[in-house]
Amino acid sequence: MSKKFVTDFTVVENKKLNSTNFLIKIKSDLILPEIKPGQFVNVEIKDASEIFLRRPFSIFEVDYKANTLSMIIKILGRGSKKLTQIEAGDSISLVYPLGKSFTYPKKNDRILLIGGGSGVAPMLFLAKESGLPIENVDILLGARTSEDHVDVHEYSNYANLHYASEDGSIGEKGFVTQHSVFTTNLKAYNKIYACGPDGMMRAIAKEAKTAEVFCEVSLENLMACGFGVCLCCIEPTNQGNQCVCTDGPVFNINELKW
Amino acid sequence: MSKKFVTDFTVVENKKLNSTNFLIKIKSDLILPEIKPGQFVNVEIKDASEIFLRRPFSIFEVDYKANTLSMIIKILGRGSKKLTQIEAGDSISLVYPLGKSFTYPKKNDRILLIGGGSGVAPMLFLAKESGLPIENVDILLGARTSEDHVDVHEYSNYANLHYASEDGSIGEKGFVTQHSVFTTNLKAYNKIYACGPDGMMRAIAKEAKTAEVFCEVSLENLMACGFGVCLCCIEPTNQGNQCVCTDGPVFNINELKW
Amino acid sequence: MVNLKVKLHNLEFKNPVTLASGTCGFAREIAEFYDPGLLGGHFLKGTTLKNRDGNAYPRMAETPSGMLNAVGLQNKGIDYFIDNIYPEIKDYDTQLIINVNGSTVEDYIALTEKVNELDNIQAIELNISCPNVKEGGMAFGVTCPGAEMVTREVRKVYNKTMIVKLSPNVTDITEIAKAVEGQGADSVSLVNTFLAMAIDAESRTPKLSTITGGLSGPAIKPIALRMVWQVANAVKIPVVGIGGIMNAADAIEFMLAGASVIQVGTAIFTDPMIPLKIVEGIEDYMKRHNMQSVNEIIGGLQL
Amino acid sequence: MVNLKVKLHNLEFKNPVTLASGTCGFAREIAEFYDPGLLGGHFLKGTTLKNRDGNAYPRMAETPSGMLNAVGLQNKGIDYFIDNIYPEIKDYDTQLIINVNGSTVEDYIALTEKVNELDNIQAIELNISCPNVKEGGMAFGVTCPGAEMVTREVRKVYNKTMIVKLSPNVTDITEIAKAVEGQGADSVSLVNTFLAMAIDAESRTPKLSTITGGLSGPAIKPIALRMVWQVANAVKIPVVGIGGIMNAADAIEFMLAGASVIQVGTAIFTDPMIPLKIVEGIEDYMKRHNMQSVNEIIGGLQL
Ligand SMILES: Cc1cc2nc3c(=O)[nH]c(=O)nc-3n(C[C@H](O)[C@H](O)[C@H](O)COP(=O)(O)OP(=O)(O)OC[C@H]3O[C@@H](n4cnc5c(N)ncnc54)[C@H](O)[C@@H]3O)c2cc1C
Ligand SMILES: Cc1cc2nc3c(=O)[nH]c(=O)nc-3n(C[C@H](O)[C@H](O)[C@H](O)COP(=O)(O)OP(=O)(O)OC[C@H]3O[C@@H](n4cnc5c(N)ncnc54)[C@H](O)[C@@H]3O)c2cc1C
Ligand SMILES: Cc1cc2nc3c(=O)[nH]c(=O)nc-3n(C[C@H](O)[C@H](O)[C@H](O)COP(=O)(O)O)c2cc1C
Ligand SMILES: Cc1cc2nc3c(=O)[nH]c(=O)nc-3n(C[C@H](O)[C@H](O)[C@H](O)COP(=O)(O)O)c2cc1C
Ligand code: FES
Ligand code: FES
Repeated sequence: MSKKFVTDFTVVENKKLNSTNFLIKIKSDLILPEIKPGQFVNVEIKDASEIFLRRPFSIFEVDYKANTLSMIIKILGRGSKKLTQIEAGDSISLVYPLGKSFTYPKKNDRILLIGGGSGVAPMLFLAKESGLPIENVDILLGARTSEDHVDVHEYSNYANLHYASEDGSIGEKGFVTQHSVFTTNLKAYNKIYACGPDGMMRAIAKEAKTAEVFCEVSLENLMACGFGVCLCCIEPTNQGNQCVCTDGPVFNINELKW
Repeated sequence: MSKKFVTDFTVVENKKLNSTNFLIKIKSDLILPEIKPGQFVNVEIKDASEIFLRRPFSIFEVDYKANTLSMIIKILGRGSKKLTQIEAGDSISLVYPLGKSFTYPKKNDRILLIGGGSGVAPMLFLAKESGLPIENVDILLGARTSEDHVDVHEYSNYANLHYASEDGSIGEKGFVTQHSVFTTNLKAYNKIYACGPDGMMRAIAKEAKTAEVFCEVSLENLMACGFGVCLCCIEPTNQGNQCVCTDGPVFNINELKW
Repeated sequence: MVNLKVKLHNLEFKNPVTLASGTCGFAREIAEFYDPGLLGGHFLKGTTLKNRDGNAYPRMAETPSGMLNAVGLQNKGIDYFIDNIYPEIKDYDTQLIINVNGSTVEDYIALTEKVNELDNIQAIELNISCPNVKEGGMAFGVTCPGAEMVTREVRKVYNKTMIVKLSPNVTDITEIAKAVEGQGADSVSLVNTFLAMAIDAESRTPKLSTITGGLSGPAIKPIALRMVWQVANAVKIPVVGIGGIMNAADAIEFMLAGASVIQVGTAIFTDPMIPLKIVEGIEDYMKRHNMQSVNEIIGGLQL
Repeated sequence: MVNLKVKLHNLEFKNPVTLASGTCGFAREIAEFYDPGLLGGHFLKGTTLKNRDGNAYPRMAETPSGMLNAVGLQNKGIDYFIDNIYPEIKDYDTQLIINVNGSTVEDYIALTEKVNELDNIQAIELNISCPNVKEGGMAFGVTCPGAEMVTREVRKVYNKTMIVKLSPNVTDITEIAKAVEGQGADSVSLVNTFLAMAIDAESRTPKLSTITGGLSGPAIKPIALRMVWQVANAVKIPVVGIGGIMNAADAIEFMLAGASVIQVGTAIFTDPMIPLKIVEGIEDYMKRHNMQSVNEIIGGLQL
């Protein structure tokens, strides 16, 4: 049993990263529980006439001293749009921490982290938390164009950064699975972690399976509750239908019926 | 047939008058149609998760040169509360102008205007528009306490101001119908106009009937559409059930089944 | 140019967007905002044989994403309509459909016979589903025999387009739809309002004078959409979709589910311009999806 | 101190606030937020005789003031419950009510017989109203003979408190309520979800894998409230009120309409703390209205 909370946070900062992505940092008056990469929060969208349910977002950064945590929000529809209009000082209600984290790498592991779209958040969090020397950590970020790319140069302290974009406007041209760090020698990695759109996850999983490399992906199935009671977010696995919100969102690809 | 519009206005000013009343001034890019005292607007309450319908408010002031109009909003429930949080620059949608105005006084008429609570708005508008010399216009404003009173000293240019409050904290103590201008010589007035809570309207109507003075009251029945199609806002009259939004909101008391 | 024309039996609409009975008055009230001819049609306020005062105030209550009404068919009667309203509206360049309501089958017949004389009214909507009147209305609409009887008898005296308006307050709406189809209805429109209730907790009293009333608005949309889809799959006659339509996407959903024409009801209280925005939105959708005729949307749900 | 205790047949609840089946898991998930013993009871996730995978993804869609679900009774079966879940939850200081679901009457009987052995489960809720399973569920709940049969047969093997959960997808819910009362039900709970549908206009596909699903949340509240009021006036057994309850005022409205106990369902997805706030809100209401016992609210609507 993992303790969960419904807590009002205060927005510290809402920073526009590019045309569709925002970094929202929020602060609690209460001491934060331990939070690990891959876990998420379920956010109430206030004052929005057509929105009924909360919206789930991955945790991007945690600062236990300042009692803050951050999310990277990409505008997809009405809820995410409304959320990105939030201002410093506003109150925001979270149900958290939710879900299971990625399996941490072992000492000396070489790991590849792949983030697509809003999937960058947990990957950067994991890179920071991995505790591995920078040369053991490759991070590959994919986006449509340089415009969609979240600038994360400060993460060059934790990982080697690689970029892929569909139009070639930043990094190598093409999908992440076409990028040289991915195509050259996948077997060189002990572990692959990925978060992003469904199609990307499946493509990565396929290659990782072929290469027989340990691979965990984080899924973004539609959710109603986020804490395991509604059974709406299910994903077929070897153990039957499992809840992405409590059994996931991180799954080992060998567990999935892909 | 009277032409009606659905128009987006921009908030020019939202001024807190006292603990529960706000004066909201809004501006249109389009030329305003003619608007008369007693007419009202139906306002969309944006970004409020539990509000579905518009809310009707009387028009308080019109400035045809500046293309602005104003309302006095009293916080009653969720919609009025939300509305009073609006800020200068915000957009606000109006369906307007709605309803029929008061019958204008004749030259040389002596008139008594009585406003209770948020009913002050159309009374002040009418005082200004009446075109009568100040000595012919008495205006009597009633409220619970001085705290609830809307300060309208600038209207001393148009009318003699009188106050009644339930606790005596401003003007005479008691209801408006207990105030000396009301009890002394009602017959001295050619016309009485009133706007306010139902109970107050009925008490005024009763005395006006006895004194056989012309009297119009403005009603605030619950509305869905505001333009005569839903038939929800009805009031029983000598002509059967009439719509407060189109046949009113102003009614001659002799028409009402009170 | 995309083609927005649709047909209901042999009634042609210039576009599939119409207004629901009881929410657009007699189209005159809409004319105060814009030309009623911009819309496919107007289903006029429910009319009865004799003048009706309707129910006592209060008649409405706001609810989550919707509202209750208990108007109870207030209207001045068919003769008043014919003498005083029809002459004023008859030349609007749009379909005017009269919505008739009876307490007995004889009422429906008498009303229909009078409507028959009105050249510019080419269709009738039989309301057998009003939840707000004691005398009849919904009583006919919630059983097959009741619905069949009204439909059969009116059909005998009416040769123009006859649309029967169905109640959602039933176990299986397809049974009622099939029953009225069997008796010669040219089309069915659905849904009317859901019987519902609101209470003021503080005063411990019902919010409506009639205790219960009819729920409309977006709250009911998912149920109405399901019913339209079921009925469109159960009958061969065209279906008019109604229930909580607020925008073009909603209208298109009803058409994908099988509605040939849609009615906008409560939405108009929140913004009288919505029907025009829906016409534009459908045009825009058709362009984006490379459709020539609006008929390509109707029943186009992919399973 | 106000007294919040209520009874349903001979089942005592410390307060009238319980959680609805399928929205509170097996109470363990609530225990991750707060002590389940703070609430009157927990109606556990619908359980069947055998393991069920439920329906395919996607299973939910957000709608105006509500949501659709098409879970389809995913659960690991009664034996798994007895062996693995019951031992963990049985000592929660609250009423645990099991929600049983069958495709046949035999299923219901077999399930009930197993539940009989569980000392800390003093009541059963017979779900004859799930709109999301092909095999049965709602099929029993929408006709009087079907509802009667299940109730009668289960009654024969069950002596503790038997609550029958009714479907709102019927013409007259009081008929079904009276039918199950006649066969020995100790209480009725209502409503389950409304059969409904959502479509994605852009992709022209249904939003649920099953096309239709069950509508819940505040959107349905006015209809559910009407049904609770009708049923409370039609039967003598106590009524459990369900449908879109989001706050204390909603809960009190259902109680004024005649519900002895209320279930909070979908609301918990928007905020797991809502049930506790409702308990507090009821207490506060009772103080403001000078009530000693919560029973003074029940059926207290003034007409
Ligand atoms: C565990 C988890 C972690 C997530 N982390 C992040 C994150 O860190 N940053 C981020 O930007 N987003 C993240 N998401 C996705 C985020 O929850 C959705 O973008 C958001 O809920 C969309 O809400 P909306 O109101 O903007 O879109 P809506 O208006 O509700 O929907 C717009 C369209 O997008 C589709 N859609 C909505 N949600 C999803 C979804 N989850 N998957 C696929 N399609 C969807 C809808 O069906 C609809 O067609 C995460 C999701 C999950 C489940
Ligand atoms: C023609 C007209 C002109 C008006 N002019 C003004 C004005 O100039 N200034 C102003 O402040 N208000 C005015 N009102 C009243 C105003 O419309 C209501 O106060 C407002 O709609 C309340 O909305 P709410 O969301 O705040 O209240 P809600 O949360 O909807 O309701 C709160 C409580 O108040 C009750 N209530 C709501 N509206 C009314 C009403 N109209 N009559 C009686 N009880 C009601 C509700 O039943 C409920 O119990 C006018 C109303 C009408 C019909
Ligand atoms: C205030 C009001 C009055 C109505 N009057 C009638 C009526 O006279 N005849 C009728 O057939 N339907 C009437 N209806 C039902 C509507 O035509 C429509 O079927 C229903 O409101 C559902 O659509 P909506 O959700 O778009 O409003 C009325 C609805 C409302 C809200
Ligand atoms: C996701 C979900 C799952 C449900 N599962 C069940 C179930 O297993 N058994 C049951 O009797 N009702 C089930 N229900 C119905 C609820 O118990 C309740 O009757 C309904 O949701 C209406 O209440 P609400 O509006 O408060 O949610 C479920 C509802 C939801 C939303
Ligand atoms: S979202 Fe409810 S169980 Fe996962
Ligand atoms: S509010 Fe609709 S007719 Fe007056």
